[in-house]
Amino acid sequence: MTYREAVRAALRKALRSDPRVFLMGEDVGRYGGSFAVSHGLLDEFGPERIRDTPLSESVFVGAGIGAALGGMRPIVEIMTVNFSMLAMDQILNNAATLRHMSGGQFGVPLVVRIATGGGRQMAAQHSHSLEVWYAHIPGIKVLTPATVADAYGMLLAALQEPDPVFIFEHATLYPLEGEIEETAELIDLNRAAVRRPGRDVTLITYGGTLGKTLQAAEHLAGEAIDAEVIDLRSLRPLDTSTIMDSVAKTHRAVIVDESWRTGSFAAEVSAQIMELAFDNLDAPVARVCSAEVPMPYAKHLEAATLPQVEGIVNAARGLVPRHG
Amino acid sequence: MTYREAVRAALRKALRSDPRVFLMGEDVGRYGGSFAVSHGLLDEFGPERIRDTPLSESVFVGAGIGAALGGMRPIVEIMTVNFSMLAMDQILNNAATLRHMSGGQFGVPLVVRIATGGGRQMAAQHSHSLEVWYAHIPGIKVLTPATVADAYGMLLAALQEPDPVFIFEHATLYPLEGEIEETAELIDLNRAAVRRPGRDVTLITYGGTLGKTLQAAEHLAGEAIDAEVIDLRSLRPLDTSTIMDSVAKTHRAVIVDESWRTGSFAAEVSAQIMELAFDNLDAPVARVCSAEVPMPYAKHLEAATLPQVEGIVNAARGLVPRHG
Amino acid sequence: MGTNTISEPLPVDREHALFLFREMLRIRRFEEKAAEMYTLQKIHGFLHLYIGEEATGVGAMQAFTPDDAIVATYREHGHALARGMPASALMAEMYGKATGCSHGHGGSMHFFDASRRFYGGYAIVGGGLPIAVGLALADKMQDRKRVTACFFGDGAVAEGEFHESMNLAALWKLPVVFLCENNLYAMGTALARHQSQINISLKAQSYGMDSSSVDGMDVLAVEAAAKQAAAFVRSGNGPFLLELRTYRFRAHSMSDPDLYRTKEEIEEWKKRDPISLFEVRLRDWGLLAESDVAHIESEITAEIDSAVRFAETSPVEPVEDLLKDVCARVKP
Amino acid sequence: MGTNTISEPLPVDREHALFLFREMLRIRRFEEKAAEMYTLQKIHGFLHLYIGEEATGVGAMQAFTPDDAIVATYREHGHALARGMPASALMAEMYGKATGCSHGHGGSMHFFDASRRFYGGYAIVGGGLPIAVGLALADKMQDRKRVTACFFGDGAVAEGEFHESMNLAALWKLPVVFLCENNLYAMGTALARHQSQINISLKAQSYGMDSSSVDGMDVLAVEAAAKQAAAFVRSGNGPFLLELRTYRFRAHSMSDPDLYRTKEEIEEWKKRDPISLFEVRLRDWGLLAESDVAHIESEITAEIDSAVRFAETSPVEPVEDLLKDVCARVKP
Ligand SMILES: Cc1ncc(C[n+]2csc(CCOP(=O)(O)OP(=O)(O)O)c2C)c(N)n1
Ligand SMILES: Cc1ncc(C[n+]2csc(CCOP(=O)(O)OP(=O)(O)O)c2C)c(N)n1
Ligand SMILES: [Mg+2]
Ligand SMILES: [Mg+2]
Repeated sequence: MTYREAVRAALRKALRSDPRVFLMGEDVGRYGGSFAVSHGLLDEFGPERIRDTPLSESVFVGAGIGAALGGMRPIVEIMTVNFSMLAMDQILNNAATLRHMSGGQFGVPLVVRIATGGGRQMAAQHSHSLEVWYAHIPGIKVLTPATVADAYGMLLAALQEPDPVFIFEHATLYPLEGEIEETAELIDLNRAAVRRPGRDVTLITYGGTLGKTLQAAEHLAGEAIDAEVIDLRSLRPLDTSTIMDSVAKTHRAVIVDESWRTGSFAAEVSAQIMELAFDNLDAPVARVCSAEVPMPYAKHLEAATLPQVEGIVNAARGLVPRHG
Repeated sequence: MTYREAVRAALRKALRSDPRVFLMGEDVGRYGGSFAVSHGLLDEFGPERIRDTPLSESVFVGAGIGAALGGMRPIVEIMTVNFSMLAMDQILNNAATLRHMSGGQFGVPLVVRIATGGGRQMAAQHSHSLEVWYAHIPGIKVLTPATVADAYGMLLAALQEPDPVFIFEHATLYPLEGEIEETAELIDLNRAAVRRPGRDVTLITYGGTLGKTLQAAEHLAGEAIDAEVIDLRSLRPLDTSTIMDSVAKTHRAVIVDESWRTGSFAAEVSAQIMELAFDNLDAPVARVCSAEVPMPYAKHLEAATLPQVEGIVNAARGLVPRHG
Repeated sequence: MGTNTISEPLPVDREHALFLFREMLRIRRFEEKAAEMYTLQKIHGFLHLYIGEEATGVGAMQAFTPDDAIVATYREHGHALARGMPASALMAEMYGKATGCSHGHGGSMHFFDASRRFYGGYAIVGGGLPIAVGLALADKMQDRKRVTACFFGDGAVAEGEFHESMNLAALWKLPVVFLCENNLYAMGTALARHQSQINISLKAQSYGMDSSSVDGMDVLAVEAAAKQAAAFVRSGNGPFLLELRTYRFRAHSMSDPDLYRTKEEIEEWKKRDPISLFEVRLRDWGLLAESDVAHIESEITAEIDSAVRFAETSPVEPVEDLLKDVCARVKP
Repeated sequence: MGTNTISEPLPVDREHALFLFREMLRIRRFEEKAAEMYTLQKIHGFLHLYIGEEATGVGAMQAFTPDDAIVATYREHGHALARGMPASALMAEMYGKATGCSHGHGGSMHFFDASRRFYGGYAIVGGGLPIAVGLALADKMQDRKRVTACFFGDGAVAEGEFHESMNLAALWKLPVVFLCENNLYAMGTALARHQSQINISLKAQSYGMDSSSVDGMDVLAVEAAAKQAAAFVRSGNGPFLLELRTYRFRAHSMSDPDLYRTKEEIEEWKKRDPISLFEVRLRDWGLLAESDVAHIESEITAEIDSAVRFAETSPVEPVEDLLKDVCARVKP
């Protein structure tokens, strides 16, 4: 099954099992979803539960917050993270604050799915990775499923959370093939996953760059560099212990993050390694991020902007020689 | 003269010397500015150049972009950084991208002034520090004047920049007393400033926390810890050489930043020190940031949320014992 | 003696009349005390007084049942009191105490009360409207007959969130009563300087929504109009926009020098003080005696004094609990 | 033979008629080629075709002088061509070449041309409106007599940025001609499913703005209406909203399965193809001969073929220049 189908399967399961669940967003119904994720759901669940909204990001996200306050279990889809800027007021000032501002009287059990990332020549208004901005906000959870299993499991687990959960689906992952696990119990949203064990260097990433990072690890293996690959899975909360355990073993780390370098989530991970594992480090933690440019359309320029396998390999290589 | 008066003096000078300059925002005219910064300017320059706007952050920021494209030199005021979320689409998707997206044909010489920060019991929708989000965006400049001289000089220099400049004025600074320098040449926006030289530890900060950081340095001096204090002044571009020169001397650093810890600008500075000065470090770089909570109203809770002198002192102390 | 003669029935019975009068006066006195405590630095941050606008909140609130939801702005003391929230919890909130209606987390701008479906206290202008739309959507999807009352000011009408909320509520026929308290100013910006079309109720046409306007200084007129609007919405006709025409007697907030309007303008409006206007009519109708007023005043004074005592003597939330309400501790 | 007799003068002279016909046909053929090149994977990313809507862009553009400014959306091939941008620079842009009108940085959605005051190609729906308001503000403050033409779709009308832009432009009487190309769909969402009030020109009332609607399939009607609107705005009366009623014959973008409307509906509309409609009338009026059409077609084919050759043979921007245009290198 594909990542796209996995998200759809989770939506279908949630819609079938919980009458409070509904999906709302631009073209999720008749169009079938701009990435065809919700294709077919309108026929099965009808327009009351699969709601096509006008082009009004602020109100349909705000209405999701209000509907959650009102006892529903809304799932809001935002087509592309760049468009979420139009809803940022509702997200930062309402969704994230209501529980605390009300002294704990109200909660906002809202799930927002946002397509993110570059690599499809969509240029400067459709291609960015702003997960780090969301991860900065207290009061919400930020998930970045990078596998088919997580695309399925994380959405179902998110629907059990009492607070707003933002799920970032990297648009290049939708065709990804994989398996889902049909388990009764929910998956743990608070743990990072070691996708490849290794001894020499820790490669830390999330979302759309997991594939490139695993390829880099394979490549490094060919050079007798045994890389451990960590998929963060959740940016808020962040599972620091999995990171620190790995660094305690490898003594070096590279963080791969598609967002712009300055103020990237990679910076946060690097700072935490500095704070929690300084004495374990044999080399400075390195970052492989996107070049600081609005995403260019031209294929070769976009490729030069985004993190690539070669850059990851070089960054890791740059650390290991210091070793021993 | 106060920080408030310094900003006003710079506005007045710019309005007098350049007919293309105008000020636009909510209540900048008849009300006199929510922080009284523009008080009196309406009388001197009239409603054409001191423009009260409706409550419409997205259009008055976007109109600033358009007016800049059209040959004007707009200065847009956003009352509080939380409100700027409503204009984030125009800022990220238009202001920052137009030059690149157009292949260099268009530029946006726009200056946006934004009041930021906590400490006045304004609670969870008026008190945050989101400078780090702006610093993440390629294509713009981000300034954080922390002194009266910079409040004056940076605004005048910003008006000579060909690209969008965002100036963050920490609301607690407006009453600050100081001097401005009336020099012909513009001040350098790309350099950080060493506000206090020292040998033992580098305290790095910007904006509203400079005062607390200098107090902490005085306090540390009493304990025979000689702290160097760096005021970043500009977050984008970031003057890394001033930081690294200092760390090369002190071998330890504490970053003080009012934003929430996760994904703070402090994380970026820490990561860069890791990358550029790892071998010079005798201790892990420490961060003193705001607690991860929507700003509470109650005085004691707000105080507990924000960075304080004691916390800075403790963080610095925690590093120095490792020394020698 | 007035125009009414025994022959015509009065538009309101004595008990309800005194109730409305008392409610407005409670708000007035409560806020006068709040302003006093602000100058004594017992209250900090922003304090936006509702004085002059009491008839809109009190009149409108009569149209809503305990099952309905209320969404308000940072100028919500009147709405909170009219909704039945205890003055003590509000005063304690402004004191930043743990016994405040938001445990001291919100202050004057962010009152909340789950038990009374009072959903806050929104200080981003226009930011409450989408929330109200969502609450109404939840009710509609759950086939509940209740409605959501959404209060906001004339300044909010310029925000994109107003437009998006009006369109979606009308498009989906959601049970929202939009109550625009038009006090002619958005901070220091007069209506004609922030609206190209100053007739606010007319804007409902763009959304195919029904609307009306009413004199916000006449509590009985407001009550009648709000009840009509609520009935319309309750019977499934979709949302309604009610414009309440009023005026703010005090500055926008305690820090406003009030430079943008003349003393004369303010004095003119004070002649239409909603409380005095109503008092005169009640006396006129023989529903209110001198002694009634004195009695009500003393009861209100007692209530507010005890609210202040409560606030003064209440404990603050321990600093150890700073992060307690950021996220839920246990899953529901 | 048609209804016109020699006695009545024709509404358009031959030269201009052939010009309009050619302009529409150029756009049609250019986009058919673009679609072909997309399937051949010479063009990537999003490609939104304007086919069926040519009369709106071509007709409207006649109302604007080279001094005026144009703001468009991601569906802007037609506007760019009608504004006089060379087909070669547009094709090269979609090929991602350095010779493209945006140096390959923008692609199909982000065409720019400073020399023709073509300010882009905005792909955040509604995002271009505030820019147009600002351009008009700059003109007004500099006492220039020029106007700004702002094109957007029916879907954009639901966005808060539409509301804020309309209000500010009307409030400040700015020279903006708002041109809403209402093609009845926002992606897969029909007008009645995204607008509670489907009469778009009526919405101008909320802003005290003048407005009108016109048949967007009739190029002469569009031209006349746009010239009226532009004249109104040019003479200092403030902004104007013109609704152009049209229809998109192709899918929203190349990746749209077009599941949300019936083939019948599309076929019905194709009967009102703006190019065929106009061709019939021109023949009717004896302004267009078989040979003219063949001649025009061959000229257009030549132009487009050379545009493709240009795009194919143009160099790409060197990767070393990746950061060149993020910020200005030297201060102006
Ligand atoms: C989005 C946003 N912009 C600006 C402000 C600052 N501000 C607070 S109240 C206000 C005026 C609001 O006027 P109105 O909606 O008429 O309500 P009123 O204060 O008159 O009751 C402004 C500009 C804000 N809180 N939120
Ligand atoms: C703010 C925003 N939300 C969603 C989208 C995705 N999107 C692109 S075009 C479109 C439909 C726009 O419809 P309309 O304004 O009628 O223009 P048309 O495509 O019909 O020409 C949508 C939803 C977007 N680009 N921007
Ligand atoms: Mg008002
Ligand atoms: Mg459309």
